[in-house]
Amino acid sequence: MAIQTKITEHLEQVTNGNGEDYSSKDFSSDQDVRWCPGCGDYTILKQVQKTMPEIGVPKEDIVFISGIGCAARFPYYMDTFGMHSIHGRAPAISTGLKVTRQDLSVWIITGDGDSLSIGANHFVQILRRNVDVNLLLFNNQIYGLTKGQYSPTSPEGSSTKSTPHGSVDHPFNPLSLSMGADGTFVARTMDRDPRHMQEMLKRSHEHKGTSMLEIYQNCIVFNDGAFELFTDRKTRPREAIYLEDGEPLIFGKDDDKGIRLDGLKPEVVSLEDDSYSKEDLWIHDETDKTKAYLLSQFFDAPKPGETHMPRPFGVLYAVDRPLYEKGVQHQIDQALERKGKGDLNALLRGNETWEIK
Amino acid sequence: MAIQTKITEHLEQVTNGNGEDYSSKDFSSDQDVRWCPGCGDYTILKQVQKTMPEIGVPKEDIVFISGIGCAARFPYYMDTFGMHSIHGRAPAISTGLKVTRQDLSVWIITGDGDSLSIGANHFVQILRRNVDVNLLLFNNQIYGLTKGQYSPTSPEGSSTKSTPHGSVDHPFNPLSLSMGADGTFVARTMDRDPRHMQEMLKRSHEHKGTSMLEIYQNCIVFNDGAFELFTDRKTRPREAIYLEDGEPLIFGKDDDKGIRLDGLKPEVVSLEDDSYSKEDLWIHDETDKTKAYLLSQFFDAPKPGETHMPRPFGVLYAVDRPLYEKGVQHQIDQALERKGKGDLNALLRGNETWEIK
Amino acid sequence: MSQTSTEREEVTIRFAGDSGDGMQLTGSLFTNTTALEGNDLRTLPEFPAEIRAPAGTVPGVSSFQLHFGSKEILTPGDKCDVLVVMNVAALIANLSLLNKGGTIIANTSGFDSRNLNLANYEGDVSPLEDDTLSQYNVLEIDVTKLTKESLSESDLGYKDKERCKNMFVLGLLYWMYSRPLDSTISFLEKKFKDKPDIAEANVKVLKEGYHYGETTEVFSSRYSVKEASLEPGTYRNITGTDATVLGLVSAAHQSKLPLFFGSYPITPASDILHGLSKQKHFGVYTFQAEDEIAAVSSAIGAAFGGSLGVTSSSGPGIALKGEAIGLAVMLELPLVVLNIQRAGPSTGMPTKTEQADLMQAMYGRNGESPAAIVAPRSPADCYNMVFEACRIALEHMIPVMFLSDGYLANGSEPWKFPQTQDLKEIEIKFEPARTNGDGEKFLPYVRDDRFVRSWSIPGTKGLEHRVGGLEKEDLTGDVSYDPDNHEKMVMQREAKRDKIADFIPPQEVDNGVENGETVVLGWGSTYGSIRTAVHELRTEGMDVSHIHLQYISPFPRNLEELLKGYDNVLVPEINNGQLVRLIRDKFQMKAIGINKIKGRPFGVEELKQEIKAAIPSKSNA
Amino acid sequence: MSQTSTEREEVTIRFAGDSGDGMQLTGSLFTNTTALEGNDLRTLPEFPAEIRAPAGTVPGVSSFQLHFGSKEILTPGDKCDVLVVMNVAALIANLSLLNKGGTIIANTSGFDSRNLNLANYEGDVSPLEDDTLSQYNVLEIDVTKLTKESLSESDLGYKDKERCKNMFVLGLLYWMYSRPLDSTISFLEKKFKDKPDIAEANVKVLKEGYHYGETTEVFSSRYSVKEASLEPGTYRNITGTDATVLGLVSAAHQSKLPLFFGSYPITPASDILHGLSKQKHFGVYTFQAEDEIAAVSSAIGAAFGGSLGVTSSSGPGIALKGEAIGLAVMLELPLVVLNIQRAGPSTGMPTKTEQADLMQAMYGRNGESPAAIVAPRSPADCYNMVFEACRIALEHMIPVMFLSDGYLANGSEPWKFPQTQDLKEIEIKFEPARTNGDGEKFLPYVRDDRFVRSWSIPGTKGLEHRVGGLEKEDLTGDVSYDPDNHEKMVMQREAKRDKIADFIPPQEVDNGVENGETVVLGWGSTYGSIRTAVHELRTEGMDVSHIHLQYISPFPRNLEELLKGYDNVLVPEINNGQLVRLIRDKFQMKAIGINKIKGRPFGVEELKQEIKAAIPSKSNA
Ligand SMILES: Cc1ncc(C[n+]2csc(CCOP(=O)(O)OP(=O)(O)O)c2C)c(N)n1
Ligand SMILES: Cc1ncc(C[n+]2csc(CCOP(=O)(O)OP(=O)(O)O)c2C)c(N)n1
Ligand code: SF4
Ligand code: SF4
Ligand SMILES: [Mg+2]
Ligand SMILES: [Mg+2]
Repeated sequence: MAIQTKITEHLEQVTNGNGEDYSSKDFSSDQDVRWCPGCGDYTILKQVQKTMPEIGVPKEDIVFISGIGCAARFPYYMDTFGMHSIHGRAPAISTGLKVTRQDLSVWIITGDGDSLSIGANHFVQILRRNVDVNLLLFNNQIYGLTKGQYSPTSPEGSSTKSTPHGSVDHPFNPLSLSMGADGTFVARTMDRDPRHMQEMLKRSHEHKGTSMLEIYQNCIVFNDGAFELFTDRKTRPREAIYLEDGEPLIFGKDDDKGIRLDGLKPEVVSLEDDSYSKEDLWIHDETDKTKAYLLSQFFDAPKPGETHMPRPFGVLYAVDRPLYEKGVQHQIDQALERKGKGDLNALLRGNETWEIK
Repeated sequence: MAIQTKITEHLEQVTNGNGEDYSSKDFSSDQDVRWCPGCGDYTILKQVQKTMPEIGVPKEDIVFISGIGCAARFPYYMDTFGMHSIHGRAPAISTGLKVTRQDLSVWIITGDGDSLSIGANHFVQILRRNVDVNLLLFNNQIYGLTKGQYSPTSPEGSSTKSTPHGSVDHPFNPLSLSMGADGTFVARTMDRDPRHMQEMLKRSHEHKGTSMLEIYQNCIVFNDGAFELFTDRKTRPREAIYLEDGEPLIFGKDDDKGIRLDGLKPEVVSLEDDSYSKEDLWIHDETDKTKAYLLSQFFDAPKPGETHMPRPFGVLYAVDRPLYEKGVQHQIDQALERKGKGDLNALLRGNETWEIK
Repeated sequence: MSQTSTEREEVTIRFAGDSGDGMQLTGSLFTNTTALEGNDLRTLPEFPAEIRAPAGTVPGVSSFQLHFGSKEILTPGDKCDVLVVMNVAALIANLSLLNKGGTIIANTSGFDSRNLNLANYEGDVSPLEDDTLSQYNVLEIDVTKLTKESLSESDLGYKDKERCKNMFVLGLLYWMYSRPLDSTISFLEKKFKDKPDIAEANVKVLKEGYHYGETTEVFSSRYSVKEASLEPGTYRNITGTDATVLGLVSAAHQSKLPLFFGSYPITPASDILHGLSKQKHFGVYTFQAEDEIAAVSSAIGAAFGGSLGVTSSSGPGIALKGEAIGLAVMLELPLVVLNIQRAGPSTGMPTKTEQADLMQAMYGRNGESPAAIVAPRSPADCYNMVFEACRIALEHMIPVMFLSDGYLANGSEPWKFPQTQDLKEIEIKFEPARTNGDGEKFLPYVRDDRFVRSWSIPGTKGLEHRVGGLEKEDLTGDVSYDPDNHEKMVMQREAKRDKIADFIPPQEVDNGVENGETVVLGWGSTYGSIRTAVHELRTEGMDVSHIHLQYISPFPRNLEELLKGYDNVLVPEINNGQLVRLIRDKFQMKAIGINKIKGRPFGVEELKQEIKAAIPSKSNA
Repeated sequence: MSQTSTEREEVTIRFAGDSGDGMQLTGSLFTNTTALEGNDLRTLPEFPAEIRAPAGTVPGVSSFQLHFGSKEILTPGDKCDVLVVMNVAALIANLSLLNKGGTIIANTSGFDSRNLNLANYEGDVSPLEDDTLSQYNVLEIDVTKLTKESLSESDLGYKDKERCKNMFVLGLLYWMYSRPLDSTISFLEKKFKDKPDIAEANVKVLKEGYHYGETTEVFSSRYSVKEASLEPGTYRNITGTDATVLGLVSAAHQSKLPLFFGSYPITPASDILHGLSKQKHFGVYTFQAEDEIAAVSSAIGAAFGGSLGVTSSSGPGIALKGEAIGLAVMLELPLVVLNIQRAGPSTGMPTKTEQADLMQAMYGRNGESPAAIVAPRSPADCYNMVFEACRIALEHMIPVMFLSDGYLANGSEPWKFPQTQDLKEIEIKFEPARTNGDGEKFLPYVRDDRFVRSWSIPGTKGLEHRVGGLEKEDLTGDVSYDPDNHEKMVMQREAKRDKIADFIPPQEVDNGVENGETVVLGWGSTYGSIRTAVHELRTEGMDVSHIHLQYISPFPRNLEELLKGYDNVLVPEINNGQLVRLIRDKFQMKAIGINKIKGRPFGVEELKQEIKAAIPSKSNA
């Protein structure tokens, strides 16, 4: 910040750590973790605590901001700065914080209800503005904290406390919605794959802009096994595909399957017979918006005739676009250059004054 | 509704018109229209009043529900039922109305601020739920009623009352957002093309599901000429392309240009030299989601090297998907079949009772 | 050998254990049996704040309190006479709620070192081994072991067997309080009809527990509690939540309107949504909206279409509805808003009860925005008052706030339920169609003698009109910026709200005299505590009466006159003083607040003290 | 020939014409000149509700009223002495605001048949031709024609010439009231420096108008208004909106904090966002959020980071902020909420003024949720009170509501502006870093003697901590469901709010005596009308005094004592009675409301009548 304020003074005085020699323990707070035994949130907490020491940010410069929900209790367990705010508003709160404190590493923790139901407006707005924060969307396809109502990501027909005969709403596809909102970083991982999650967390941190990382999280109490197809060792090879930038789309156990593009239509091909080789496959390109959208569409139940597509994990889309807060800052700096630091006396005086004697 | 209520009784008594012999005059109310002289809203009002007689719905069965804004004053000028509600909430109000009154033809009138700023949550939710209403989004890329602040559709750098140095937010692409929210009908028209607008209004009415029709509307006072490239006779042929289902993508004056797909990449080709003919062109298919998304992306300023794409007008996407209100009704009907009409005395009595003598 | 049998007028039992120990079920089974025995009763469950806190820990403790007797019972009881604890955490969490000299039934296997650690219990030996519990009468029973033994024959798995242990405790208590087993047995058989072995096991253990009481020496005596002298009739047990659901369905039935319920889940209101979503065969539409604003907006949309539009939430969600409720005030459409209050401010303590949203209900909107307010006074009264909320909304075309709270929603009591023939009619009439003949303009804002405008729904020929949030012109409903019209409309909207007072029952003195020294004025869920406290104070010879409000906006016409009949007006509330402010403002009288803000109802004893303490200071004023 | 020159103590002029006629500019130019002449003054513009209603129609009329004099001027004047009407619509819309016998200056070319139709004027001849205006002194001038003639030489286009006609009127009035032209001329030359021909034309027409007065016989006399005896010093003219902008920038300057302003546009608050967005070189961050909820939330986020977080809106938008304001109450972070009130309920009458959001500010949140409330009493006072709002929020770590309204925001008055050396310091201190040495846990909810917790911002080593909307444990700030802790925290949050009373000035009697028969108690924008009315009543010999509140929550410590010094307490408000309720409740005294709900300020005359009417009824009570 070009202007000296109490904040800049304060930050000059405090000599912050260099954020190197941390262990994951340094990031666990003194609060007992209060999720249900076996909840997917535990492993996410663990991976985040493992990743923090590696991003090289002093922990006093890290802020976790959450809305409301089981997921949203997350900040209490991180020994950083944190705010457990109100339902759905974390992106708006984070925008105010990040715009004024660009020195901070801001992480949003939110659930599928928190950010795709009550908070969906703030969710799409922060994506289009591209504020440099990391948004971790814990998607368990259910409202956990309120004891099991369906959420905007619950599949049609979900029978839950509020839908005893099955839900009738068509669910959101969170990644397609993020693409539609012009997000600059759109990725997916799962609670049951710690290594991949850590990698995705690092990528989210590294990306300059709003990093939308969807995490498939198992709610063992109200929606157990929602993602089993992807998390279960047996079915995962068939149902999940891991994306690597610049690499062909290959999956299946012992990589026996690939995906190629027939015009606009993706199709699964076998790499066992010789009809297709790696060269024929779709090469993943994180910067290709159309491909990213197509990948986000590996989601709907396949229509008759269509081959069934595996669910993509990894970074679907990552591009740079000017940061909202930098744009704001730039205008302030410009104004300072053009007009010089504001002269309050002149402002108070205005253009036209007169004397009373 | 399978159950007899005061509403069903009431509707049986009233013998409604067949909605045939109307003239557009029958749809203009006794209120003086109060938009600025030359506002694009006038012509939209005119086209809607012209179209209503043709949709064959008795006017007492038509309801216009709006939020707040210049656009939102629209219902006052229609001699149908109407509600000028509160800012951004028209989709939610309409959902409650349509679910309980499936006999009505419900039209939502909203502005770019009303539905993409404060109302963006309800906007994406109604699209995913697919309630059978017609949403007319008057996009003038500005807040008109509040005298000229930028909106979520204003291009970056827009200098407005609230952004004297230019806006820094990246705007929404309303059609891509609608695709991302899994809308079932996504279309665009403009105030300056009455015939096309009338056609789009009819298509919106015919579509079963949430019909999202974006209308480019000129705000002569605060954002004059925002869409001139598309509305101006001279530039329109070059900058606008009209979509016809099953037809090749052709534009340009005397149809000299076409668009073909090179893999996933659309490119503009000339039809004058013989290198390309109509046969080589992209054939529009309203039911192809990927193509619809691609068309919605004919929007961003072209990156260097890319050929400049014309802005599409017409129906980009139209598919059938179960209606939210029908799903709700179906569950009620099912319950009635399974359990028979609810017996209140039994409900009051419950499972376990005892006598006190 | 024989045990004496002592008679008791009232007993309070508290079942406490781990969330997994089935204490809620145990409690409600004992409740049903006790109800069938003809006792009066009140129950209150207490759930942990977490969904499923780690087993064995203090935050993981779940409990259920039952207060029953042969006299009138109006509260779950301040403290309990018998405390059942399935593990040490349950003891730690609940000991303070046991009367001195009370009985503790402890499952010893829940006090092993593992459990001591989980509960991180300070002492180095189990509280059963040192003198921690010296002032209590402790019965140590290894329920887990006895349960397993009694099932040694069964081929159920370990877990399934273990799960039966709550039945042992239940059987034991049935013996202690001389209750029959049959209703519980038939319940178990119904519940597990597809798993006969499980049913059998549960029944066996239940009986085992009963016999254990009979055959062992551990109990000096058993107790009996006579029938209460309840009004003759047929009864059921009901919670506030269920009563609310039934009241809404009944109101829809009596007005012959479709019920549209638009809501967004929030503790402790969500269960109403759950309950209504099971009533689809009554033509009930439930809509889980994307947020509270959409929820109330959808209800307004439904009301515009002619349905009974209802929305529900708790404090924070109600705050979000304020703007839309204001729209309903302006549109003059019927709207029912249920606020199941919880401890605030902000997110506060979602699982704890409070009455602190009254001022929000009264004033939580911009501009002069009058709405009606009603409040139930007991779990069963939720039925009556939500019905009244609907009646007022529909007959007076106005938003009505229904102020219940977590304590009422989760509590239960015996209910002499009505049948359809006992229910009021709700008079609604849609404006009839107009034949195009008479060209004169339809006037949607013409009022009747109650200042109520017509309900003119879409689909009615000739009534095409537009409404909205801008100020309306009198009669025409057109937009108007006319200064005099605005003042007139503000006054008419208020007059319409105030006129409701002619269509509600006059205020009665619940207990006591019409003109006396002191009156205790309450509203909502404090009824049971106040009534009991005042009753006891009166028997102690004190000149104190009790008036309890169910209609808060508008007040009953005779309230001012009534209150002016006393020297002291005391207003106990589970907040920092809200009704008391309305009373002072409206009647310009000195009223004294008695306030408790602990997320808990008033205890009868503490309330008696507070009332005594408050009076002299007033009299010598 | 000579004209007499009469002296006047005060004059009210109303400029009225089509939105396109430039009446706002004309009015403000006359205002500046008049200010420079040393008169005291008040102005009030009135805009049409529509952005740009059709030309010539009544809804399209825009007007500007100026009240100036040699005595103290505190209102824009009930009615005007001179009414300028550029067309018939302007006459229809404003005639009722002209004093009987007043002067009308009518632009005859605005009264042709075309204009009569546009304005759909009933009469079949122009009101200038029949006796509609018989009680007034009408000057008919074909301003349009005279303007064009005077520009016959100029090669400007028709439209440009036509646009100069307001300068003719201005010149004429300058002559009538003996004002110099120079400041207007230099303004025009600055404004059109790139279009010298336009500048020239405007100046020419201005002078033409002045000479027209001098040379024609139409005016029986001209007037002079002497300097007012304003406090010596340097003055500027300022609107409430500009004063608010300056106050916020000043508070940021005096606290040495970045100002973060998160807002969503709404009439009449938007102009504050516009004004601040031009102050980027003061390090001001403006954020146009997607809605009011995001606006207030972003301000909370900024406050968490150590900035001065401010949000603004009007009634409906404030209703949406309630939940988030409750969060700020729980977080105990500084937050300033500006409510530029407008007529409600719901969307109401956005362009009309009202004071009906006081109760919402006080109670519009769930739970016990105390916030501070301040209210400016004049356009220039917006500067002082918004500064105070920031000071209180920052020094007491609490949300503060600033209740202005459309009347103050758009009105203007002369302002003896301060300079930085005159400004209070705002004392804030961020909690310092902790060296890892002392391992003991940082306690974010420890309070100082004002019950204020520390401001512990991210980036400070050793202060890592978590806050949130769940109830906080005393000292630690951890989540707590403990019953006693909850009551304690509720009380502490309230005590903190009440303690502010020690840090605001004691209440003074604005005019009158300390112990008397009657006091008129006002708040906010009614100051000017009340002060003038009370002043006049006192000169008429009535024992009435005036107390005006700028601090409403908490009240100044001495307010109760002050009020008890009078037999009658009258409370005039532009609402249906809100402050009066707070007074009755808090002080348990009989206070009488005087209410006007017409979207308009009190007129001095009507207020005098109301005060007189109210008193006896009270005395014989
Ligand atoms: C304004 C408001 N509305 C509703 C609630 C109740 N509520 C708390 S969390 C939640 C949804 C939780 O679902 P999700 O965001 O998916 O988080 P999860 O519990 O599944 O992790 C709801 C409805 C609230 N606390 N505040
Ligand atoms: C709750 C609320 N917030 C803000 C406003 C002020 N407001 C009215 S319309 C509007 C935006 C209008 O823009 P748009 O929706 O694009 O409609 P347009 O006027 O351009 O047709 C705003 C901010 C309001 N009336 N209510
Ligand atoms: S309810 Fe589900 S999401 Fe919440 S803590 Fe338990 S398991 Fe996890
Ligand atoms: S402000 Fe713009 S959008 Fe509004 S009425 Fe005028 S021209 Fe139309
Ligand atoms: Mg979830
Ligand atoms: Mg717009």
